[in-house]
Amino acid sequence: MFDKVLIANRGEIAVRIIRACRELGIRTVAVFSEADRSALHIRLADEAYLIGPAPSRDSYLRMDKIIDVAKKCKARAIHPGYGFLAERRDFAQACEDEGITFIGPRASAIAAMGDKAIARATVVAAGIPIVPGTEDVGNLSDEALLKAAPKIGFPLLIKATAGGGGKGMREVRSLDEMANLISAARSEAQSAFGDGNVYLEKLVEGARHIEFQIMADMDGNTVHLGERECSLQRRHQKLLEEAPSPFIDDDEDFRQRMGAVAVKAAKAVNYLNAGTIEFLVDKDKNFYFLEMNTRLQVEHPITEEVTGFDIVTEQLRVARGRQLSFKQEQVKMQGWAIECRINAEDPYNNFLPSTGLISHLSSPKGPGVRVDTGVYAGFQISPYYDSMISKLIVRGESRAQAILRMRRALEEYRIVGVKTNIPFHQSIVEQARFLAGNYDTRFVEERFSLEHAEEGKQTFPEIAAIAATLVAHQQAERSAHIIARGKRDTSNWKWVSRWERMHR
Amino acid sequence: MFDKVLIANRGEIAVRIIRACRELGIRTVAVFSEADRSALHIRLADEAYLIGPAPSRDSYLRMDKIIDVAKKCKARAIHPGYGFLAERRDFAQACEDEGITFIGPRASAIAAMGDKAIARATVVAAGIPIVPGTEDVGNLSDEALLKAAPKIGFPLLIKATAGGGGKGMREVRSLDEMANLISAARSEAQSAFGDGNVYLEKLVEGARHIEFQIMADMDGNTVHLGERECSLQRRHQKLLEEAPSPFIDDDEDFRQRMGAVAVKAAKAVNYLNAGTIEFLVDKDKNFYFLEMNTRLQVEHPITEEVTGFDIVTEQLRVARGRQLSFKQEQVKMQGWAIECRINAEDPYNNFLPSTGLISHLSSPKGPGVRVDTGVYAGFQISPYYDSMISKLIVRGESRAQAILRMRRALEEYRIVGVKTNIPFHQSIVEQARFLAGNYDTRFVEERFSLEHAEEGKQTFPEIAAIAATLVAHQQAERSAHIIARGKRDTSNWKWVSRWERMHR
Amino acid sequence: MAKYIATIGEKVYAVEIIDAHHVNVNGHIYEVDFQSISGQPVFSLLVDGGSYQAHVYPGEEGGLQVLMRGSLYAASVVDEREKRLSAAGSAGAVQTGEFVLRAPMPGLVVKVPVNEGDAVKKGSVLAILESMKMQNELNSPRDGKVTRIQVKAGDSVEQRQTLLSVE
Amino acid sequence: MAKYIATIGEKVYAVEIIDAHHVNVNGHIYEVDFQSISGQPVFSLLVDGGSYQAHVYPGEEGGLQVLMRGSLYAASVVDEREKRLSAAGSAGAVQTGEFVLRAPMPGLVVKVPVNEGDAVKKGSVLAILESMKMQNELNSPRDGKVTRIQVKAGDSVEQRQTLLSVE
Repeated sequence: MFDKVLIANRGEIAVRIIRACRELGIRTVAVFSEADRSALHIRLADEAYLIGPAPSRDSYLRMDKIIDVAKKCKARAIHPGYGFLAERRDFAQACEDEGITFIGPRASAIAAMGDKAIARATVVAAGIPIVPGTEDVGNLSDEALLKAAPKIGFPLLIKATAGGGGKGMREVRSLDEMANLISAARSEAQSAFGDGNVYLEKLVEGARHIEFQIMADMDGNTVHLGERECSLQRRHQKLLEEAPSPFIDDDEDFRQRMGAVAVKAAKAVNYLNAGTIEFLVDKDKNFYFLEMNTRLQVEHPITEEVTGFDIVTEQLRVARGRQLSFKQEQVKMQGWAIECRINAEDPYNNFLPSTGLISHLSSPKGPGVRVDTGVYAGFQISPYYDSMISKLIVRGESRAQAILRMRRALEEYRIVGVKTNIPFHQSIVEQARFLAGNYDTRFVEERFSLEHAEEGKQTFPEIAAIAATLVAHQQAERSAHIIARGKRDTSNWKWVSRWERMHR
Repeated sequence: MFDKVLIANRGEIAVRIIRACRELGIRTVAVFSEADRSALHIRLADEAYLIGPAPSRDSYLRMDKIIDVAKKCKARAIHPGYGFLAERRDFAQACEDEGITFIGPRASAIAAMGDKAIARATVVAAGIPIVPGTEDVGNLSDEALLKAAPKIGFPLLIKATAGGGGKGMREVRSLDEMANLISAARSEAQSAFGDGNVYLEKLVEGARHIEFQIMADMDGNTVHLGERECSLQRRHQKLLEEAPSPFIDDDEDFRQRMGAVAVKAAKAVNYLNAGTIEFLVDKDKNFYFLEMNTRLQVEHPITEEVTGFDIVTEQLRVARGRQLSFKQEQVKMQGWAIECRINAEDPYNNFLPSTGLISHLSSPKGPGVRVDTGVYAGFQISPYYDSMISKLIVRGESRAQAILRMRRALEEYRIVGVKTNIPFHQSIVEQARFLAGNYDTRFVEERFSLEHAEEGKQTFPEIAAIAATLVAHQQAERSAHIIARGKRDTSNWKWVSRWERMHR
Repeated sequence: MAKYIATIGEKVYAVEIIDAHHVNVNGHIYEVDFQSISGQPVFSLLVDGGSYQAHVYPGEEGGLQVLMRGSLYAASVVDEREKRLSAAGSAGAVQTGEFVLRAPMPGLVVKVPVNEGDAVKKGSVLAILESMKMQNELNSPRDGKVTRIQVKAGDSVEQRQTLLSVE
Repeated sequence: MAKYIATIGEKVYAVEIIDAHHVNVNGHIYEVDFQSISGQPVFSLLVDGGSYQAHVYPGEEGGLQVLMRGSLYAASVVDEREKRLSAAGSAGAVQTGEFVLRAPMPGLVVKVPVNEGDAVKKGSVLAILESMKMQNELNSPRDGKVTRIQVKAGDSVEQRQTLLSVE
């Protein structure tokens, strides 16, 4: 049984896994790229090794180097986190071949579910409803895709067979725009997962995205931990998730029916460890299998907060060959949890990614608030990786309390140095449709505009005018001051360096 | 019904109360002394007013000024927090006279329980066992105390009638040292509570300090939320608390018997809102009423974490005249919670208080971790107030998980600029006696030494030698550098100011 | 005693800094207390007791961005003392092509000291606009030739109204 | 190439900084990576892959305090290049009364350039001690008169062994 785990990832999820190991007395090994020497996961791990240059393909996607490190430092297990190598069957296989425990499903399950085309065939065989799309296996040529498209009908989605999280995904409204979109999707998939294969799927409009958390042990005990509502997306990127789903809410029968199907899908591939079954659900509560994410999910914490189970701890437990610590009937969702993904991007400028040094960071704290992050004051946000820098999770006795708590937590969150989407979330949690829990996967793109949202809000232009004027005044005074006193005066140093920070 | 609350306090508890109000849509008014302009409670409140100079007696203890502010800004309720005016019956009365809701018990209950001597008489009348001591009411002269002492017998405790939290408390082993200790206790009580009255109590040795959380509404519904183990103290100052108590653990019958007595004691003074009944418990599970804290307790969060109820929210609810949101039978303690009080003091130098600017602060985060604090990076710790700067609270499914989680959280906690007792806590949570839950109120003073504790630990002197040498080397290089480059070179500024910080 | 004109979107405020703790906004005097948090561009601002936290940083096209209570306010502040639009002013923005001078605030055109066809240098005064009892020189952001003057002394203009162009 | 002697409690380490990524500790070469966190006296230190976070700050009586994994290490670092004990050295501590010169590290007495009764000034060399191939001058912290010399050239001494006194 392993007592040292290598975490083949970075950022908040690497930190999350290190914490779980710490709490089990398992030693941790971090790997890092040249861009991440100062990253939090390096500081918190027991050991840390450089594996290559900043670009993922030269570091976090280098299976060979990562496995070499594991062998060198005698880490008998590897946790892949999400993204990077998490859904690469060849990586899971390579670990197995080296006698290293891959903390996740068997390579065969990744192969079956990781390749979305095979996955669809598999679950169809198990009698599970799916969204119409390309039935045949991966490796489809552009020609094959263009030929299949009209049969499926437009609008449709191009999706990465290896992928998830909206990467390598494109929406197609007509055949003539399709060729370009395919190549765009392929190259995005290639860089994200090292695999450019894509497939097609009919676009179910006005649908909700609801997923079920699965845990399975080596004895085949397979349970679900209830659902997560992930419909609040922008360009297929999840932004805010909640558990339970306000759409399912207290329809326990509906929940258990979907949960049973999710468990059935997992069992269809003899699933092991943590995974997620994603469903599309239409207004009439028809649901279709969308895909299975054969890994830990970004939004797993909201399930932890409402079920009380620690999913990562459970992953390690199961990987060590022990049984799940709970049975299906022990799983109850209590209270309500919401997660906001805090991204370094400018919500006022088309969500352009924002990079730079975080000069000041003050996280929300207090009751019912959890922050999972890999950044800190003084950390440089580089352009090489995902823009998600933090997950703000709140739990409350009710959905209403959770929303009120999220509002105060968002207002407390201060990040200086990079732009973030916090104001976007602050507007979302004020929206009537969100409060009513009445939103689908198109809500953000079709029904929400930050500008309009702000019109509704109570604003304080006069206060803003005073603040701006006082800052401008201060600047004027200071620049005068600089000229007056000159650089020799050491007493200038402190505020000058402060001033430099202010203008980063 | 009030919709704006003035918080007559500072620091983490003011922040805690502001957050609860936020989550209920209640507007908040902060008051502050000249030392606290930049304090977090000022930044988070909707309104903030200066009430006087730094010393408490000129600001946070000035009832008149605070009530003036409440009237001026039309705050129809005042939350006193803990300490300062929280247990001053005249303040509760003054609020009542002004038609301001005092968020706490009625003045009569504060009078009865706030004056420890009367309290003892009251609960004795209700048939509740107490620790032997001065039976007569407050206002005891030094002579009276010296006369009463021999009858009670030594060792005994001098305790402030108005007080709590070990302030104005002195332990007396013989009559001849008593006179000095009385005056010391009186002056400490005077400065802490504005009331120099003290009384005497027999010292029960080898005892545990276990307290029960009480909540009562205006209809007289009075329930307890289970116990907190507070035996881990140093000089009568609580340092670490846990819920449940490892001494009671799963003896549910014992818990309910003590809880019933606690409720009885509260009812004896027609109690309203949140309060805490403190008991001394000996090895044979005999328990004695010690005192009632007629206010919100510092360590209330651990009860929140195991019961799932938000005590401050409940306080506001009850103060608004509504019934408690739960009944006694709905109160269950699930899992385990531990709180470490993080104080700005030097554990390696006799716990001397440490003041200064917090130049860097990185709080523990992730699952099961809660931090309640009033400080942040850039905040100046002043010598005027309590040295507690933060409360680190963890919850786990079991005591073992909670302890492991506390260990990793303590290791994650980085505070630069002031010395803290974090290393002390790190040693405590490694102690065999602590792990066994086998400690009494004297454990820290009599059985624990930080130096010895560290001998036991795994240490890394060679790594420390490398770190120290590299820092010394860097300093040498840099000072050479400064001389070499001179002050005109602006590129020096950044690291020079950094350097200044290093030497704070 | 410093006087400024602050523009938030369409709203214009004459802000006079009376002393460290008092400002006059459009004739109304407020008691203010303004503190930087941790030496960062995050400020704690008390206005007549109201407590606000504002993150104030330079905008992409000049001016200042004020992020406060989940809303972003684009501000431009004009300094009266130096009788010019600060770099933050809207006039500073355009750098190439035809420069269209627009009124940064509603006001009265006091003088247009140039004629169509005049060659002007960067910084030359193109117009003087009186607003809230302050006269503000509007300068040319670059060298060029004046074209299409659309106002004359005595005209009152709305905010953003075109005054003239420089090619 | 800088050489130091670092003392942690009773333990003594000869630390040689070979280059930015290698140190030699008592003859064993380690690969190290040392980074300040956020420009603070908190450091991330990688030693042959082992990851440590250390908070390093000046001690009350000179020297450096290293707070790491919940333990505090009192360190004193002697710089070999400058041929003197740093203020951190144990010799620097005592300021008044009789000053007893003790060996800051185990080693060989190379020379005792003073005799009993000699008047010495602050900074005068009292003894030269060779340790781990480095010669270290031990200086007088103040003016005074040498008394009770207890060692001679060629003696090998233990750490903290008394060498001589200055009154």
